[in-house]
Amino acid sequence: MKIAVTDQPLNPWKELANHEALLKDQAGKWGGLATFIGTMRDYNEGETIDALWLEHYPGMTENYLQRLAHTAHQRWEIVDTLILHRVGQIYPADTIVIIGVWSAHRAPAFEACRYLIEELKHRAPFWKQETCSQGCRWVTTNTPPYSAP
Amino acid sequence: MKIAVTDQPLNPWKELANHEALLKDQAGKWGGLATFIGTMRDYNEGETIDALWLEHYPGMTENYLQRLAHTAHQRWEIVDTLILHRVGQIYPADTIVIIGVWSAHRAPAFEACRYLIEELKHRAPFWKQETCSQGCRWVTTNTPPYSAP
Amino acid sequence: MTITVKFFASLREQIGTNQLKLTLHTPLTMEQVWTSACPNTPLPEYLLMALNKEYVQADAIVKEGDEVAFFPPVTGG
Amino acid sequence: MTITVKFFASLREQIGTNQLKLTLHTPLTMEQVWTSACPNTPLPEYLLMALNKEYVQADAIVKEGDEVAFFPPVTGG
Repeated sequence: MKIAVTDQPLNPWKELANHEALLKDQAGKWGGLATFIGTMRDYNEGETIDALWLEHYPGMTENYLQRLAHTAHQRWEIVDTLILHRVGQIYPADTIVIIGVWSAHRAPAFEACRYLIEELKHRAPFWKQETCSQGCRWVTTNTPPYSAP
Repeated sequence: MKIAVTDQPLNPWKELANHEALLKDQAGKWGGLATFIGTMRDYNEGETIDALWLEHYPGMTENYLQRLAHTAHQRWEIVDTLILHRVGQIYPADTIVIIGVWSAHRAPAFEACRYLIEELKHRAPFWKQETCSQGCRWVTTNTPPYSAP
Repeated sequence: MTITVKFFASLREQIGTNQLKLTLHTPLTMEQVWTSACPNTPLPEYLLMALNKEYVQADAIVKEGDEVAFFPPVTGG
Repeated sequence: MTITVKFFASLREQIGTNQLKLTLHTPLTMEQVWTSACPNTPLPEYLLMALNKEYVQADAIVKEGDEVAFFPPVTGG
Protein backbone atom coordinates (compact mmCIF):
# COMPACT_ATOMS: atom_id res chain seq x y z
CA MET A 1 0.00 0.00 0.00
CA LYS A 2 1.51 3.28 -1.10
CA ILE A 3 0.05 6.76 -0.64
CA ALA A 4 1.90 9.88 -1.76
CA VAL A 5 1.33 13.54 -2.51
CA THR A 6 3.99 15.13 -4.71
CA ASP A 7 4.78 18.41 -6.43
CA GLN A 8 6.80 16.57 -9.08
CA PRO A 9 5.38 15.45 -12.47
CA LEU A 10 3.75 12.01 -12.35
CA ASN A 11 4.38 9.46 -15.11
CA PRO A 12 1.52 6.99 -14.61
CA TRP A 13 3.15 4.09 -16.50
CA LYS A 14 6.40 4.42 -14.59
CA GLU A 15 4.64 4.73 -11.24
CA LEU A 16 2.39 1.71 -11.89
CA ALA A 17 5.25 -0.41 -13.23
CA ASN A 18 7.48 0.51 -10.27
CA HIS A 19 4.79 -0.25 -7.75
CA GLU A 20 3.88 -3.56 -9.37
CA ALA A 21 7.56 -4.53 -9.31
CA LEU A 22 7.42 -4.23 -5.50
CA LEU A 23 4.63 -6.81 -5.45
CA LYS A 24 6.87 -9.41 -7.09
CA ASP A 25 6.45 -11.86 -4.16
CA GLN A 26 2.75 -11.89 -4.88
CA ALA A 27 3.01 -12.25 -8.66
CA GLY A 28 0.43 -14.81 -9.78
CA LYS A 29 -1.83 -13.97 -6.81
CA TRP A 30 -3.73 -11.15 -8.48
CA GLY A 31 -5.77 -11.62 -11.61
CA GLY A 32 -6.86 -8.04 -12.10
CA LEU A 33 -5.60 -4.49 -11.77
CA ALA A 34 -8.07 -1.64 -12.13
CA THR A 35 -6.56 1.82 -12.45
CA PHE A 36 -7.85 5.33 -12.78
CA ILE A 37 -5.63 8.10 -14.07
CA GLY A 38 -6.94 11.63 -13.75
CA THR A 39 -5.48 14.15 -16.18
CA MET A 40 -5.79 17.92 -16.41
CA ARG A 41 -8.20 18.99 -19.14
CA ASP A 42 -7.61 22.24 -21.02
CA TYR A 43 -11.26 23.26 -20.56
CA ASN A 44 -13.86 23.35 -17.80
CA GLU A 45 -17.45 24.59 -17.83
CA GLY A 46 -17.02 25.86 -21.39
CA GLU A 47 -13.85 27.85 -20.76
CA THR A 48 -10.21 27.29 -21.77
CA ILE A 49 -8.01 26.62 -18.75
CA ASP A 50 -4.32 27.51 -19.05
CA ALA A 51 -3.05 26.15 -15.74
CA LEU A 52 -4.14 24.78 -12.38
CA TRP A 53 -2.80 25.43 -8.91
CA LEU A 54 -3.37 22.48 -6.55
CA GLU A 55 -3.21 23.15 -2.82
CA HIS A 56 -3.41 20.54 -0.04
CA TYR A 57 -3.18 20.28 3.75
CA PRO A 58 0.18 18.58 4.37
CA GLY A 59 -0.23 15.80 6.90
CA MET A 60 -4.02 15.73 6.93
CA THR A 61 -4.29 14.92 3.21
CA GLU A 62 -1.92 11.94 3.47
CA ASN A 63 -3.69 10.70 6.63
CA TYR A 64 -7.01 10.94 4.90
CA LEU A 65 -5.85 9.00 1.82
CA GLN A 66 -4.26 6.38 4.08
CA ARG A 67 -7.56 5.92 5.87
CA LEU A 68 -9.41 5.58 2.54
CA ALA A 69 -6.99 2.85 1.45
CA HIS A 70 -7.45 1.02 4.76
CA THR A 71 -11.22 1.18 4.41
CA ALA A 72 -10.97 -0.24 0.89
CA HIS A 73 -8.78 -3.10 2.15
CA GLN A 74 -11.33 -3.91 4.86
CA ARG A 75 -14.26 -3.74 2.51
CA TRP A 76 -12.94 -5.60 -0.52
CA GLU A 77 -10.58 -8.51 -1.06
CA ILE A 78 -7.57 -6.61 -2.32
CA VAL A 79 -3.91 -7.52 -2.81
CA ASP A 80 -2.56 -3.97 -2.93
CA THR A 81 -3.41 -0.29 -3.48
CA LEU A 82 -1.58 2.71 -4.92
CA ILE A 83 -2.76 6.33 -4.54
CA LEU A 84 -0.63 9.20 -5.89
CA HIS A 85 -1.75 12.82 -6.16
CA ARG A 86 0.00 15.82 -7.66
CA VAL A 87 0.04 19.28 -6.05
CA GLY A 88 1.44 22.70 -7.01
CA GLN A 89 1.43 24.28 -10.47
CA ILE A 90 0.24 22.00 -13.27
CA TYR A 91 -0.64 22.34 -16.95
CA PRO A 92 -3.11 20.67 -19.38
CA ALA A 93 -2.46 16.96 -19.99
CA ASP A 94 -0.46 16.67 -16.74
CA THR A 95 -1.39 13.70 -14.57
CA ILE A 96 -3.26 14.80 -11.41
CA VAL A 97 -4.05 11.49 -9.74
CA ILE A 98 -3.16 7.79 -10.12
CA ILE A 99 -5.15 5.06 -8.41
CA GLY A 100 -4.40 1.36 -8.77
CA VAL A 101 -6.09 -1.60 -7.09
CA TRP A 102 -4.67 -5.12 -7.47
CA SER A 103 -7.01 -7.99 -6.64
CA ALA A 104 -7.50 -11.70 -7.33
CA HIS A 105 -10.76 -10.84 -9.15
CA ARG A 106 -11.92 -7.95 -11.29
CA ALA A 107 -15.11 -7.00 -9.41
CA PRO A 108 -13.35 -5.90 -6.17
CA ALA A 109 -10.59 -4.22 -8.21
CA PHE A 110 -13.12 -2.09 -10.14
CA GLU A 111 -15.32 -1.33 -7.14
CA ALA A 112 -12.48 -0.37 -4.80
CA CYS A 113 -10.82 1.77 -7.50
CA ARG A 114 -14.04 3.67 -8.11
CA TYR A 115 -14.64 4.03 -4.36
CA LEU A 116 -11.16 5.50 -3.85
CA ILE A 117 -11.41 8.15 -6.56
CA GLU A 118 -14.94 9.15 -5.53
CA GLU A 119 -14.07 9.45 -1.84
CA LEU A 120 -10.83 11.26 -2.68
CA LYS A 121 -12.76 13.81 -4.72
CA HIS A 122 -15.49 14.13 -2.11
CA ARG A 123 -13.41 14.52 1.07
CA ALA A 124 -9.61 14.55 0.66
CA PRO A 125 -8.23 18.05 1.42
CA PHE A 126 -7.15 19.28 -2.02
CA TRP A 127 -8.23 22.51 -3.66
CA LYS A 128 -7.94 23.58 -7.29
CA GLN A 129 -7.49 27.11 -8.56
CA GLU A 130 -7.91 27.55 -12.33
CA THR A 131 -6.02 30.10 -14.40
CA CYS A 132 -7.95 31.26 -17.48
CA SER A 133 -8.06 34.38 -19.65
CA GLN A 134 -10.32 36.08 -17.04
CA GLY A 135 -7.72 35.50 -14.31
CA CYS A 136 -7.77 33.02 -11.45
CA ARG A 137 -10.75 31.34 -9.79
CA TRP A 138 -11.12 28.67 -7.14
CA VAL A 139 -13.06 25.62 -8.28
CA THR A 140 -16.12 25.24 -6.04
CA THR A 141 -18.00 22.18 -7.30
CA ASN A 142 -17.49 19.40 -4.79
CA THR A 143 -18.12 15.74 -5.69
CA PRO A 144 -21.12 14.21 -3.85
CA PRO A 145 -20.58 11.19 -1.56
CA TYR A 146 -20.37 7.83 -3.32
CA SER A 147 -22.36 4.74 -2.47
CA ALA A 148 -20.34 1.72 -3.50
CA PRO A 149 -22.27 -1.24 -4.95
CA MET B 1 -9.54 2.90 -31.30
CA LYS B 2 -7.17 -0.05 -31.33
CA ILE B 3 -8.10 -3.73 -31.09
CA ALA B 4 -5.49 -6.48 -31.29
CA VAL B 5 -4.99 -10.17 -30.53
CA THR B 6 -1.37 -11.20 -30.19
CA ASP B 7 0.73 -14.24 -29.32
CA GLN B 8 3.56 -11.98 -28.11
CA PRO B 9 4.05 -10.96 -24.45
CA LEU B 10 2.12 -7.82 -23.51
CA ASN B 11 3.74 -5.09 -21.41
CA PRO B 12 0.72 -3.11 -20.19
CA TRP B 13 2.64 0.09 -19.35
CA LYS B 14 4.36 0.20 -22.72
CA GLU B 15 1.12 -0.54 -24.59
CA LEU B 16 -0.85 2.11 -22.69
CA ALA B 17 1.92 4.71 -23.02
CA ASN B 18 2.30 4.01 -26.76
CA HIS B 19 -1.40 4.24 -27.37
CA GLU B 20 -1.78 7.43 -25.37
CA ALA B 21 1.08 8.97 -27.37
CA LEU B 22 -1.05 8.47 -30.52
CA LEU B 23 -3.79 10.58 -28.91
CA LYS B 24 -1.44 13.59 -28.65
CA ASP B 25 -3.75 15.81 -30.76
CA GLN B 26 -6.43 15.29 -28.15
CA ALA B 27 -4.21 15.86 -25.10
CA GLY B 28 -6.13 18.04 -22.65
CA LYS B 29 -9.49 16.73 -23.96
CA TRP B 30 -9.72 13.75 -21.66
CA GLY B 31 -9.79 14.02 -17.88
CA GLY B 32 -9.87 10.35 -17.06
CA LEU B 33 -8.46 7.02 -18.17
CA ALA B 34 -9.87 3.84 -16.67
CA THR B 35 -7.92 0.68 -17.37
CA PHE B 36 -8.29 -2.98 -16.55
CA ILE B 37 -5.31 -5.31 -16.79
CA GLY B 38 -6.03 -9.02 -16.52
CA THR B 39 -3.12 -11.17 -15.38
CA MET B 40 -2.69 -14.94 -15.21
CA ARG B 41 -3.03 -16.23 -11.65
CA ASP B 42 -1.03 -19.25 -10.51
CA TYR B 43 -4.14 -20.84 -8.97
CA ASN B 44 -7.77 -21.45 -9.90
CA GLU B 45 -10.54 -23.23 -8.00
CA GLY B 46 -8.04 -24.24 -5.31
CA GLU B 47 -5.48 -25.76 -7.64
CA THR B 48 -2.02 -24.62 -8.73
CA ILE B 49 -1.92 -23.77 -12.42
CA ASP B 50 1.41 -24.05 -14.22
CA ALA B 51 0.48 -22.66 -17.61
CA LEU B 52 -2.45 -21.63 -19.77
CA TRP B 53 -3.12 -22.21 -23.45
CA LEU B 54 -5.33 -19.51 -24.98
CA GLU B 55 -7.11 -20.30 -28.23
CA HIS B 56 -9.18 -17.89 -30.34
CA TYR B 57 -11.07 -17.75 -33.64
CA PRO B 58 -8.90 -15.59 -35.91
CA GLY B 59 -11.04 -13.02 -37.67
CA MET B 60 -14.18 -13.55 -35.65
CA THR B 61 -12.53 -12.61 -32.35
CA GLU B 62 -11.15 -9.33 -33.72
CA ASN B 63 -14.53 -8.51 -35.35
CA TYR B 64 -16.31 -9.17 -32.11
CA LEU B 65 -13.96 -6.94 -30.08
CA GLN B 66 -14.27 -4.21 -32.71
CA ARG B 67 -18.04 -4.36 -32.40
CA LEU B 68 -17.83 -4.16 -28.59
CA ALA B 69 -15.66 -1.04 -28.86
CA HIS B 70 -18.12 0.55 -31.30
CA THR B 71 -21.01 -0.17 -28.98
CA ALA B 72 -19.12 1.43 -26.08
CA HIS B 73 -18.43 4.53 -28.19
CA GLN B 74 -22.12 4.81 -29.05
CA ARG B 75 -23.26 4.30 -25.50
CA TRP B 76 -20.80 6.47 -23.58
CA GLU B 77 -19.00 9.75 -24.27
CA ILE B 78 -15.55 8.37 -24.94
CA VAL B 79 -12.39 9.86 -26.47
CA ASP B 80 -10.67 6.56 -27.27
CA THR B 81 -10.51 2.84 -26.51
CA LEU B 82 -7.75 0.21 -26.43
CA ILE B 83 -8.38 -3.57 -26.27
CA LEU B 84 -5.44 -5.99 -26.42
CA HIS B 85 -5.67 -9.74 -25.75
CA ARG B 86 -2.96 -12.36 -25.58
CA VAL B 87 -3.26 -15.86 -27.10
CA GLY B 88 -1.05 -18.96 -27.21
CA GLN B 89 1.03 -20.36 -24.37
CA ILE B 90 1.22 -18.17 -21.28
CA TYR B 91 2.54 -18.47 -17.72
CA PRO B 92 1.57 -17.12 -14.29
CA ALA B 93 1.86 -13.31 -13.95
CA ASP B 94 1.71 -12.86 -17.74
CA THR B 95 -0.69 -10.18 -18.94
CA ILE B 96 -3.77 -11.69 -20.63
CA VAL B 97 -5.84 -8.61 -21.44
CA ILE B 98 -5.47 -4.82 -21.44
CA ILE B 99 -8.46 -2.50 -21.67
CA GLY B 100 -8.20 1.28 -21.61
CA VAL B 101 -10.96 3.87 -21.95
CA TRP B 102 -10.12 7.58 -22.25
CA SER B 103 -12.95 10.02 -21.56
CA ALA B 104 -13.56 13.63 -20.55
CA HIS B 105 -15.12 12.36 -17.31
CA ARG B 106 -14.49 9.45 -14.99
CA ALA B 107 -18.00 7.92 -14.90
CA PRO B 108 -18.12 6.97 -18.62
CA ALA B 109 -14.47 5.81 -18.47
CA PHE B 110 -15.20 3.43 -15.59
CA GLU B 111 -18.52 2.20 -16.94
CA ALA B 112 -17.30 1.56 -20.48
CA CYS B 113 -14.13 -0.16 -19.22
CA ARG B 114 -16.19 -2.51 -17.04
CA TYR B 115 -18.64 -3.12 -19.87
CA LEU B 116 -15.82 -4.05 -22.26
CA ILE B 117 -14.16 -6.59 -19.97
CA GLU B 118 -17.49 -8.16 -18.97
CA GLU B 119 -18.72 -8.50 -22.56
CA LEU B 120 -15.31 -9.75 -23.70
CA LYS B 121 -15.40 -12.48 -21.05
CA HIS B 122 -19.03 -13.32 -21.77
CA ARG B 123 -18.96 -13.55 -25.58
CA ALA B 124 -15.59 -12.96 -27.29
CA PRO B 125 -14.33 -16.24 -28.85
CA PHE B 126 -11.39 -17.12 -26.59
CA TRP B 127 -10.90 -20.44 -24.78
CA LYS B 128 -8.53 -21.26 -21.94
CA GLN B 129 -6.93 -24.62 -21.28
CA GLU B 130 -5.17 -24.93 -17.93
CA THR B 131 -2.09 -27.07 -17.31
CA CYS B 132 -1.86 -28.38 -13.74
CA SER B 133 -0.30 -31.38 -12.00
CA GLN B 134 -3.31 -33.51 -13.03
CA GLY B 135 -2.71 -32.67 -16.71
CA CYS B 136 -4.70 -30.37 -18.95
CA ARG B 137 -8.31 -29.23 -18.67
CA TRP B 138 -10.45 -26.77 -20.59
CA VAL B 139 -11.92 -24.00 -18.42
CA THR B 140 -15.71 -24.21 -18.63
CA THR B 141 -17.06 -21.42 -16.41
CA ASN B 142 -18.41 -18.71 -18.66
CA THR B 143 -19.00 -15.15 -17.40
CA PRO B 144 -22.72 -14.19 -17.25
CA PRO B 145 -23.98 -11.24 -19.32
CA TYR B 146 -23.36 -7.80 -17.81
CA SER B 147 -25.96 -5.09 -17.30
CA ALA B 148 -24.16 -1.75 -17.39
CA PRO B 149 -25.45 0.96 -15.01
CA MET C 1 -22.00 -26.56 -53.03
CA THR C 2 -19.07 -26.53 -50.62
CA ILE C 3 -18.85 -25.06 -47.14
CA THR C 4 -16.14 -24.99 -44.48
CA VAL C 5 -16.90 -26.21 -40.95
CA LYS C 6 -14.59 -25.26 -38.08
CA PHE C 7 -14.42 -26.54 -34.50
CA PHE C 8 -12.65 -24.87 -31.58
CA ALA C 9 -11.26 -25.74 -28.15
CA SER C 10 -12.73 -28.80 -26.37
CA LEU C 11 -15.10 -29.39 -29.28
CA ARG C 12 -12.18 -29.53 -31.72
CA GLU C 13 -10.60 -32.21 -29.52
CA GLN C 14 -13.88 -34.11 -29.14
CA ILE C 15 -14.61 -34.12 -32.89
CA GLY C 16 -10.95 -34.81 -33.65
CA THR C 17 -10.46 -32.16 -36.32
CA ASN C 18 -10.28 -28.36 -36.45
CA GLN C 19 -11.80 -28.04 -39.89
CA LEU C 20 -13.57 -29.99 -42.61
CA LYS C 21 -15.10 -29.28 -46.01
CA LEU C 22 -18.67 -30.35 -46.59
CA THR C 23 -20.45 -30.71 -49.95
CA LEU C 24 -24.16 -29.97 -49.69
CA HIS C 25 -26.82 -30.72 -52.28
CA THR C 26 -29.38 -28.32 -50.82
CA PRO C 27 -29.25 -25.32 -48.44
CA LEU C 28 -29.18 -26.46 -44.80
CA THR C 29 -29.70 -24.83 -41.42
CA MET C 30 -26.78 -24.61 -38.98
CA GLU C 31 -28.26 -27.49 -37.00
CA GLN C 32 -28.49 -29.65 -40.14
CA VAL C 33 -24.87 -28.77 -40.94
CA TRP C 34 -23.90 -30.08 -37.48
CA THR C 35 -25.74 -33.34 -38.15
CA SER C 36 -24.08 -33.75 -41.56
CA ALA C 37 -20.63 -32.92 -40.19
CA CYS C 38 -20.91 -34.99 -36.98
CA PRO C 39 -23.51 -37.71 -37.70
CA ASN C 40 -22.58 -39.67 -34.57
CA THR C 41 -22.57 -36.75 -32.10
CA PRO C 42 -25.82 -35.23 -30.81
CA LEU C 43 -25.89 -31.41 -30.72
CA PRO C 44 -24.15 -30.40 -27.45
CA GLU C 45 -26.34 -28.52 -24.98
CA TYR C 46 -24.14 -25.43 -24.57
CA LEU C 47 -22.98 -25.14 -28.18
CA LEU C 48 -22.26 -21.73 -29.73
CA MET C 49 -22.32 -21.28 -33.50
CA ALA C 50 -21.08 -18.71 -35.98
CA LEU C 51 -21.79 -18.21 -39.67
CA ASN C 52 -19.13 -16.24 -41.57
CA LYS C 53 -17.63 -15.15 -38.24
CA GLU C 54 -20.90 -13.80 -36.78
CA TYR C 55 -22.90 -15.44 -34.01
CA VAL C 56 -26.12 -17.06 -35.35
CA GLN C 57 -28.90 -19.33 -34.07
CA ALA C 58 -29.39 -22.99 -35.01
CA ASP C 59 -31.99 -22.12 -37.69
CA ALA C 60 -29.74 -19.80 -39.77
CA ILE C 61 -29.43 -20.90 -43.42
CA VAL C 62 -26.00 -21.85 -44.78
CA LYS C 63 -25.12 -21.09 -48.40
CA GLU C 64 -22.38 -21.90 -50.94
CA GLY C 65 -18.93 -20.84 -49.77
CA ASP C 66 -20.03 -20.06 -46.20
CA GLU C 67 -17.80 -20.61 -43.20
CA VAL C 68 -19.55 -22.33 -40.31
CA ALA C 69 -18.05 -22.67 -36.83
CA PHE C 70 -19.08 -24.58 -33.72
CA PHE C 71 -17.55 -24.00 -30.31
CA PRO C 72 -18.12 -24.29 -26.56
CA PRO C 73 -18.90 -21.35 -24.22
CA VAL C 74 -16.05 -18.83 -24.25
CA THR C 75 -13.58 -18.33 -21.37
CA GLY C 76 -11.24 -15.48 -22.33
CA GLY C 77 -10.16 -12.30 -20.54
CA MET D 1 -3.12 28.18 26.34
CA THR D 2 -2.00 28.51 22.74
CA ILE D 3 -3.44 26.92 19.61
CA THR D 4 -2.63 27.15 15.91
CA VAL D 5 -5.36 28.08 13.43
CA LYS D 6 -4.86 27.34 9.71
CA PHE D 7 -6.84 28.47 6.67
CA PHE D 8 -6.70 26.96 3.19
CA ALA D 9 -7.53 27.88 -0.40
CA SER D 10 -10.20 30.58 -0.96
CA LEU D 11 -10.66 30.93 2.80
CA ARG D 12 -6.96 31.64 3.26
CA GLU D 13 -7.26 34.44 0.69
CA GLN D 14 -10.47 35.77 2.23
CA ILE D 15 -9.05 35.85 5.77
CA GLY D 16 -5.71 37.14 4.47
CA THR D 17 -3.47 34.69 6.32
CA ASN D 18 -2.65 30.99 6.16
CA GLN D 19 -2.01 30.61 9.88
CA LEU D 20 -2.30 32.39 13.20
CA LYS D 21 -1.63 31.61 16.85
CA LEU D 22 -4.43 32.15 19.32
CA THR D 23 -4.14 32.37 23.11
CA LEU D 24 -7.24 31.06 24.86
CA HIS D 25 -8.15 31.51 28.53
CA THR D 26 -10.70 28.67 28.55
CA PRO D 27 -11.42 25.61 26.34
CA LEU D 28 -13.49 26.59 23.30
CA THR D 29 -15.48 24.76 20.65
CA MET D 30 -14.35 24.85 17.02
CA GLU D 31 -17.08 27.38 16.30
CA GLN D 32 -15.90 29.61 19.16
CA VAL D 33 -12.33 29.36 17.84
CA TRP D 34 -13.60 30.63 14.48
CA THR D 35 -15.29 33.61 16.18
CA SER D 36 -12.12 34.41 18.16
CA ALA D 37 -9.89 34.08 15.10
CA CYS D 38 -12.17 35.92 12.65
CA PRO D 39 -14.34 38.24 14.79
CA ASN D 40 -15.57 40.16 11.75
CA THR D 41 -16.45 37.18 9.54
CA PRO D 42 -19.60 35.11 10.15
CA LEU D 43 -19.12 31.32 9.94
CA PRO D 44 -19.29 30.43 6.18
CA GLU D 45 -22.16 28.13 5.22
CA TYR D 46 -20.07 25.41 3.56
CA LEU D 47 -17.12 25.48 5.95
CA LEU D 48 -15.15 22.30 6.70
CA MET D 49 -13.11 22.02 9.89
CA ALA D 50 -10.35 19.78 11.17
CA LEU D 51 -8.85 19.36 14.64
CA ASN D 52 -5.34 17.93 14.69
CA LYS D 53 -5.74 16.91 11.04
CA GLU D 54 -9.02 15.01 11.51
CA TYR D 55 -12.42 16.19 10.35
CA VAL D 56 -14.61 17.36 13.29
CA GLN D 57 -17.94 19.11 13.81
CA ALA D 58 -18.39 22.70 15.03
CA ASP D 59 -18.97 21.56 18.65
CA ALA D 60 -15.63 19.71 19.07
CA ILE D 61 -13.58 21.02 22.03
CA VAL D 62 -10.16 22.55 21.36
CA LYS D 63 -7.34 22.11 23.90
CA GLU D 64 -3.85 23.45 24.57
CA GLY D 65 -1.46 22.87 21.69
CA ASP D 66 -4.16 21.76 19.25
CA GLU D 67 -4.02 22.50 15.53
CA VAL D 68 -7.30 23.81 14.15
CA ALA D 69 -7.99 24.19 10.42
CA PHE D 70 -10.82 25.79 8.46
CA PHE D 71 -11.30 25.29 4.74
CA PRO D 72 -13.84 25.31 1.89
CA PRO D 73 -15.30 22.17 0.21
CA VAL D 74 -12.53 20.12 -1.39
CA THR D 75 -11.98 19.88 -5.17
CA GLY D 76 -9.08 17.48 -5.77
CA GLY D 77 -8.69 14.44 -8.01
